[in-house]
Amino acid sequence: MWSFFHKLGSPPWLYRISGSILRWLLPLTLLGLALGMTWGLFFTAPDFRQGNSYRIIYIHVPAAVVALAGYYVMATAGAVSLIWKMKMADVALRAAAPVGAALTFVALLTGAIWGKPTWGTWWVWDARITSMLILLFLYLGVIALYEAYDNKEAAGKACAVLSLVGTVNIPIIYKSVDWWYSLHQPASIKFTGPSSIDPSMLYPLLLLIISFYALFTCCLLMNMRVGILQREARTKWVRKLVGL
Amino acid sequence: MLEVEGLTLERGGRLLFENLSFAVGPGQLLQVEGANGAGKTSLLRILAGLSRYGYSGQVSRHAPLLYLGHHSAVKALLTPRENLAWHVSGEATYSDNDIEAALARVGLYGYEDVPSHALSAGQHRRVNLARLYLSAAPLWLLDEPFTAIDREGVIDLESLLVQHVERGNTVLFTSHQKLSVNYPLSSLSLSEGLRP
Amino acid sequence: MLEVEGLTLERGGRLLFENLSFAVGPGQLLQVEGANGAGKTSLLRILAGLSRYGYSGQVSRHAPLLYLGHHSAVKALLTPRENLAWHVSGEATYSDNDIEAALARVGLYGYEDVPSHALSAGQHRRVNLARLYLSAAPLWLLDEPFTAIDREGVIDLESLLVQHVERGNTVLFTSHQKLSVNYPLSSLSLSEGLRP
Amino acid sequence: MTAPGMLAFSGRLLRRQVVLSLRRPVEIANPLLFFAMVVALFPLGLGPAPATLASFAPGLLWIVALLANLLSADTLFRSDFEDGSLEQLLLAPQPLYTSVLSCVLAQWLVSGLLLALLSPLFAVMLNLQPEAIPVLLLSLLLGTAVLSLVGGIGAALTVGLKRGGMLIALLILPFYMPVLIFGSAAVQAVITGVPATPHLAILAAMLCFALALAPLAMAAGLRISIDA
Amino acid sequence: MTAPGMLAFSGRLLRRQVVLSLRRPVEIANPLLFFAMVVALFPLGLGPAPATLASFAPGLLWIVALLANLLSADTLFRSDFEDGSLEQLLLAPQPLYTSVLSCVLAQWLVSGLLLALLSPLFAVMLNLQPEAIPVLLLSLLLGTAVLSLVGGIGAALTVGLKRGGMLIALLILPFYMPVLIFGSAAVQAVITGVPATPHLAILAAMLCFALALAPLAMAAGLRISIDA
Amino acid sequence: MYFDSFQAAMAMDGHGVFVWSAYGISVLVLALLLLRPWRQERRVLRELATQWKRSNQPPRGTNHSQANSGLSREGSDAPGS
Ligand code: HEM
Ligand SMILES: Nc1ncnc2c1ncn2[C@@H]1O[C@H](COP(=O)(O)OP(=O)(O)OP(=O)(O)O)[C@@H](O)[C@H]1O
Ligand SMILES: Nc1ncnc2c1ncn2[C@@H]1O[C@H](COP(=O)(O)OP(=O)(O)OP(=O)(O)O)[C@@H](O)[C@H]1O
Ligand SMILES: [Mg+2]
Ligand SMILES: [Mg+2]
Repeated sequence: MWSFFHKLGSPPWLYRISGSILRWLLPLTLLGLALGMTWGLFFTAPDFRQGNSYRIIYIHVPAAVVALAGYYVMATAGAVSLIWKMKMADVALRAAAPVGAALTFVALLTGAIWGKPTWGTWWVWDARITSMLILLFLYLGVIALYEAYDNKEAAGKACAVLSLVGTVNIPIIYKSVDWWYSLHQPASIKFTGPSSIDPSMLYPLLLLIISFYALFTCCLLMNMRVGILQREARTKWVRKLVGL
Repeated sequence: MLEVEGLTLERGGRLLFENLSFAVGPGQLLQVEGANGAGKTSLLRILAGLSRYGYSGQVSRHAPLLYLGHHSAVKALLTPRENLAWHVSGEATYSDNDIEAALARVGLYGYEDVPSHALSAGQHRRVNLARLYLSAAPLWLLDEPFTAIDREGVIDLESLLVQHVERGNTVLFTSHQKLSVNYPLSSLSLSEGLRP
Repeated sequence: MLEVEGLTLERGGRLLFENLSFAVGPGQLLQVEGANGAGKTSLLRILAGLSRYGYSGQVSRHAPLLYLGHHSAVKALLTPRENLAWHVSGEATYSDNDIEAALARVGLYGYEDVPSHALSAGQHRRVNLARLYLSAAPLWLLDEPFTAIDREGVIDLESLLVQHVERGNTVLFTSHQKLSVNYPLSSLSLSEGLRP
Repeated sequence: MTAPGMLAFSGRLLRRQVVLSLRRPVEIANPLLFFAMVVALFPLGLGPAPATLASFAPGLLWIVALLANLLSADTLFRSDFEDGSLEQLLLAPQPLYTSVLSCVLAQWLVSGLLLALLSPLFAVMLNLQPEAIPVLLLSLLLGTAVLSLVGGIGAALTVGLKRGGMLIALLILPFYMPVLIFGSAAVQAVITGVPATPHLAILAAMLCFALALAPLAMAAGLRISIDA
Repeated sequence: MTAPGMLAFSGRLLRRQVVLSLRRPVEIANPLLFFAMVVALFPLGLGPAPATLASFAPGLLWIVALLANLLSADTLFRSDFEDGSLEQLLLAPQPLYTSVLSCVLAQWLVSGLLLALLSPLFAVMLNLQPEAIPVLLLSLLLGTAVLSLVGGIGAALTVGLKRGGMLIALLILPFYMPVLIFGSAAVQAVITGVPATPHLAILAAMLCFALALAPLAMAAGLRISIDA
Repeated sequence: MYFDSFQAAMAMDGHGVFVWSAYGISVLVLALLLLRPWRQERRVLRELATQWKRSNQPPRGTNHSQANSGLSREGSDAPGS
């Protein structure tokens, strides 16, 4: 266990292993995505209440689920970076932020597009929606903070602090917004519960959720490889890698 | 008092120093020299423990220190007296008498209660230098302490530094001026390594 | 070039100088001396026309001037090149070649496009000093131009000042350092009056 | 080498100021963010009912524009004063009138203009009537320019003071009031179906007046306060 | 001569910070003026119908308090950073936890506390029900303290940045939202006749939480951003 | 296959605009997400290779003469490059 942990901190090892993981994971991911989307778009029956617009669920829910999970990945990397001072954790944190932000954006966007035909409006101030918006701000904050620092090593630590503080906040935001909304006016629109989903609709959804997780991993690893190269640009192993 | 091992620093794509190792002990007066941009300030900030990222190497420090940087840490809205009495370095609590004596030593007698923004450039820096007369820290790290100080002021300050090291303390300072002191002066030149 | 008659200034309840009269003409290199707080900066600001209230006496100036004050007028967010190209003194419009040459003269070759906040203290001041290599103004008023500049830099700057006065211009500067130039240096000591 | 002419110098100054603002996005983004945030916070604080939000819109948008301007007024000459650039500007051979005018113009370009251009977005978010939007835009364009010029006078008079930051708000607020009143009245007029032209004409007249006189006051103020 | 203890040092720091604020009244008066202005301008911009004003009062007062706090958050460590005092504070032998806590406390005393104490005045101006005023006061007292603590984290993380001023708003706004929601909900509860205690209790819990954790984050942030 | 024709799949009973735009934009974003690091990695590797070939020695100076920066002229590693 500890030796694995130790290896994780080693840039050349991480660079090599990520390369071999990506070689099989990336094609699988793309395949899963293509398969799942085609299945969802063309081979399922429409929802009896929402008609064909419900097909957006196959993007919306995986994106939302992985975007939320991504924040915890990022915050964990932040904690590791602060506690064990592991430099590769900074790289992971920095690599996770844009992926999480993009997935959050996709969840928001598909949600808004879905809202128009089903609710008749692009936007409502619902608990889940508002907290998703705030999640986007949190991701953007981490990215902007990293970019604003000149000293990238310090930047990693600053982002670690910020993402840890954000972890505390996410449940608070969710609860508070939930309560706020129900206080001011009763929720007139409810999400359809997952239990109401027919199994034939559920399988492609599950496939896509898994594919989105895999996609997140792929992007994370690819971003990390860039980060490792930038950080280790002057070392011997990179020099050898470039062919000098 | 202070040991440095294998310190390497790169800033803005330039290697400032590589594998720098030295140690300073009690009674040593060390002048860090180097052209503008050689990395003197960067080095002092690392030694003080202010910079903690972006360099490699070991720094070990075994004594409380006093650091004076390029910025004077003098609040323009406070008077010299208040600046010393409420100083944020937390080193000690000085009595009002000590403060007055220290201000008088740096030539600010009569200016104790003038707001610091109404002081001349040199007087402003002198408020900060007054801390040296109050400090008991065994290790002083001074970044260009002679800036904007007039000739007599420089002489006073030189003798203060000598007095401090003669008591078995250590002073490490940067300056572009040549000191004229009656004391063995080591020097660390940032483009050539340590000269005894 | 510049005549001063019966200048009297009081600041913060202290008489800094009284009935000061002097004139500087072409080819004169004048060092204003005095302890910290003697009133050198105040005098230079009056001569430059920046202070216009609170003193009595006559100042007459017959030539365009270049004034460098304690503050370096270098914008931290602009690069050295931009700082010179867009300088607010409105003296002239410099070509990019001139700017590069001037920056190289002050040792900032390679730093033309680094944001100024990433420069060391001395490099920051050097950006401002580069203006001296670009300026054609016959009268220079320089307030402590040697601050934070290293030894070679001081020598360069000294020879630049001499070169300027040798061309029939006038330089009036303050400094606490003794200059070592091959040129007759007048000095105005603010506690003792003008010495030839 | 001769000194550049008045216009060339003003152009250079304008460019410098704009670049400086762009390098420090805070100064641009803050008023905008502020604007956006107020608009976003209102549903959170007041409840997300569209109808009440709409009735708020004209006054709210104008008040926020005014506050955003007030908050950035002090920064006009502050950093130039602190790093010595202002001294150099005062010593420049070019007339100070045009120099300060380009400083104000630069500030307006990255604050007032941007704010006005973005206001339709916020107006939509607050459910303002679509017919009122062009008038809102126009009134903000004219009005923020007046606000910037007036704010510049306050900034010039207080820039040299070590402890006078609050002063500027007190000095310029009385001059801001008429602008606010005519500005929000113009938008309100469209909503109630009255022509908005008279209000807009008054705003335009104010702008001409301010353009002619404010730079004079600013120049005088700077020369005095450099010596404070 | 020995270094003063943690508490003595914090007390001294608190005193210094408060005196500094008092010497520069801008920092105190600006948020207050801002508060006063928004409250005074709203009737101007919206037309003074008492009933509608009253219904908006809780949310409005809370939004303004939040904005006032947001605008002053950046100044917490800024001037100390610029003149080198912050370096000295970081080198002090006393724990940074208590030092930053007293900095925040000083800021809260001259902003949040003052704002809360003055809020009844503004509440009356907006026709808020008299019964709701004590709750407003209490919720502002608790809430602004949380806001100051959270704002301090943002200030600590961004103080060393040359071009990141806007950032602080982006960083801390997500953390401000829950406070706004519970704060205005507490006041609203009184108006609708529901007990406000749960909301206040949650605010108090948030405060305890922030008091325990925010100084840690601030201390870490300062140590990091001093060499940005 | 649920739909009878291509037209039906495009229209989706009137919801086609929403569904297709949602899928389209999402796929675009995901593609960018994957392409960006891929291209970045290649660029970084290329830059490192050319940079080192040009200087013909490791970019880190091994002698101290390179470290006196400040006043000396260093053509090779100007910060802009
Ligand atoms: C901008 C608007 C929207 C946002 C930000 C949003 C966000 C979210 C989030 C965060 C989840 C949670 C995933 C989880 O908790 O595991 C979710 C799930 C879901 N959303 Fe949305 N949503 C939006 C609009 C919509 C609309 C318009 C619909 C359909 C009418 C919808 C239907 C669903 C469904 C069915 C689920 C999965 C079931 C569940 O976990 O409750 N969403 N959405
Ligand atoms: N803004 C001010 N208000 C009141 N008095 C001032 C102000 N600035 C300076 N003084 C006082 O005027 C005197 C002269 O200041 P000045 O800055 O001219 O001195 P200087 O000779 O330039 O000193 P230095 O060598 O330290 O730069 C000092 O005694 C100072 O206390
Ligand atoms: N914030 C920064 N970001 C990037 N590079 C910096 C930064 N500050 C300084 N540098 C660079 O680091 C080098 C060393 O700077 P430092 O301030 O240590 O020099 P110094 O020896 O103290 O010079 P001086 O004699 O001018 O004070 C310089 O080349 C400078 O350009
Ligand atoms: Mg230095
Ligand atoms: Mg002076």
